Amino acid sequence: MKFSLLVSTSPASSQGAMTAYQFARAAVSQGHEIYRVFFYGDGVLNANALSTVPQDEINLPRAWDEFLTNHNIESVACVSSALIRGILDSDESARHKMTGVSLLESTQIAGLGQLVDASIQSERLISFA
Amino acid sequence: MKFSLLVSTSPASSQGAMTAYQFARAAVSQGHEIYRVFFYGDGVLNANALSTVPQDEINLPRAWDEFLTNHNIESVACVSSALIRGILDSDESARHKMTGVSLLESTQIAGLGQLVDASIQSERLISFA
Amino acid sequence: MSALHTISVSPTNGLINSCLRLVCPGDGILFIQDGVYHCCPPCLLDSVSQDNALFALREDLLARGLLCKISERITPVGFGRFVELTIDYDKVISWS
Amino acid sequence: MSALHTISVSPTNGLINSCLRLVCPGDGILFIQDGVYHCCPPCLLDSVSQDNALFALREDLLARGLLCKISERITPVGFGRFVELTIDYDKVISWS
Amino acid sequence: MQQKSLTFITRQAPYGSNKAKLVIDAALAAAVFEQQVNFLFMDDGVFQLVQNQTAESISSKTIGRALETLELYGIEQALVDSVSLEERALSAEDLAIPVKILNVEQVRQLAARSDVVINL
Amino acid sequence: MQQKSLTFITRQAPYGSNKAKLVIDAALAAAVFEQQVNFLFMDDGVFQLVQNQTAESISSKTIGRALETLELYGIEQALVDSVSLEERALSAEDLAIPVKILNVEQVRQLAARSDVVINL
Repeated sequence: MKFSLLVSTSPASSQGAMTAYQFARAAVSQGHEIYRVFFYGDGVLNANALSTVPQDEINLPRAWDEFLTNHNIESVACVSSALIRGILDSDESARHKMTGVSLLESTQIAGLGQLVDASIQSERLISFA
Repeated sequence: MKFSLLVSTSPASSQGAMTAYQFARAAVSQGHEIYRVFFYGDGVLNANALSTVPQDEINLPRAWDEFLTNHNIESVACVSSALIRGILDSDESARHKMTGVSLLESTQIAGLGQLVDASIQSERLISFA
Repeated sequence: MSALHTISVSPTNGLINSCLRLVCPGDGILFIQDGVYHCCPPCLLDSVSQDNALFALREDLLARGLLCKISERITPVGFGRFVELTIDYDKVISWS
Repeated sequence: MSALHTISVSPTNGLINSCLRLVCPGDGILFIQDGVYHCCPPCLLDSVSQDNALFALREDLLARGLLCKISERITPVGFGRFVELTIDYDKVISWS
Repeated sequence: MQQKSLTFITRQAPYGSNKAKLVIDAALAAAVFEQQVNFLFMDDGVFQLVQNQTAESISSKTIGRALETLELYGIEQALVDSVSLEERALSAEDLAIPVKILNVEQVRQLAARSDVVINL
Repeated sequence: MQQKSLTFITRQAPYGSNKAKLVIDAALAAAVFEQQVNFLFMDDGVFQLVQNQTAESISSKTIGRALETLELYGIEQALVDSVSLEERALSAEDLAIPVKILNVEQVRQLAARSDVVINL
């Protein structure tokens, strides 16, 4: 089965992001395909490269990064959600003359068309809000 | 009257941060003192230097930065809230080997003792959640 | 000591029932943000004692198209009066 | 087409009433996150037709100390079965 | 491009959170990509439709303008859950844009026949 | 240092959001700085007190451990709103730590006599 995930909650503030991550792992371990993970609204903070947590806690952005890379899963952070939350790749950082790059390497910045495409191309779109 | 403000919502996701900013301006324009603005939880995103918004919208972190600087008001981002949300000053960024500095210059990173101190030293603590 | 209670979420949350358990005679209630939806029908605010003054932030009423629809018990206030209210009462308790 | 509805907030929000307006015969409901508080007394779930299967995420029940307290109508499921449920039904509608 | 029926449910009041804006933006994107889009106002989402809003007072954008673009982008009808309106003592005359009010059975059918339902 | 009476109200369930953790952390800080701290569980906050929680299943930390530290830091009593317990069919025997249950009038008096009330 071909899944896409819509993740719209912050890993620091609500459980939805962790549930999405646990769901994604379970789907992949059953041999299903994840076509795309779309981070929207506060969900773009899941792709925040600058996040650090105490040693005895899970760094969810790092966990996503490793998972998405290892399984070659495409992930997208909505551009307007990302910019207002300071989630920038090197291009955006340079364009806005900013002091940092804050997007994880496994994730690209793109528009809402990627969410629509995911809805169409996938057999199931699962939303975690 | 001596006020302190506790701000615990993200400027991108809820109105509470804007209400806090409008309240702070009104208090100062009446000649009151603001002893400290304490950013907590998602509120630390009010001190996010990397945030950008469309030209016809208000960049609330920039507005805070200008307001706090112009009126010489102390503001503090809670350290644990800031680190998990990737809000780093240059010290923290270097310590964690990160690719960016994301804290506005008007705000310092410190512990919850600064909230307790604000509660004690101020005549009114106003919370915007 | 008296308190000003601010309510910033809509009636759908049922939060006002919790707030009212802490409201003392003489306390005030100020509706802000989505809390201003408490100020119109079908919300009656009958369960709030006449002893408690009720305010709503004018900016939030305007934004939501409610300024002409609010109950007579509600006094609209701007940010300046908001600041004054936080001084008139001994402390502020926020509900969100 | 059938749907699996996921509910992720506590009964205090009253969200389930809105969800139930969209639930069709044969749909399933899965309680996750704070939604699992729907699975214990005093929530009765009497308003949910016997025609709708009810599930709750075991991990969330365990976390909250509810696994031994849930109503007999609820089937606890792990993440593996969560994935299968999203396939068993034609689509997933999330409520939060 | 393949076409699916996508139903967007908007359930939050307009300015207290950014959720209302997120749902509109996603629905507009779906319309741009020529999907069959339904847009349903439910619960506090019906507050988005109230007349005479002027969000400049809170340094925000009045949501009505975004809602008016729904039609421009080919989303023919704004659909409203009748129960949510009644619970808030609102009727069609109180609303800023023309809408189609759906009774409980119509709302249920809308959900049942949609390929994808996005409810943020 | 000056001393004030600070009352913290915790009204959210433990793991769905991080609000419960924010309130505990702030209360502990106040206790460390030797303020007179009251800690009141209300609404869904009483769910934090339920026995036998094991949040490792959702990669989180069981909140009971943090609550137990309240006493260590000199916050003598966990206070619980009786109405919130009754609404959720919970009683003192269901709870993981000893608490003092306050009736409506006691809750009202607690708020009235506090210098500062922090309710996140």
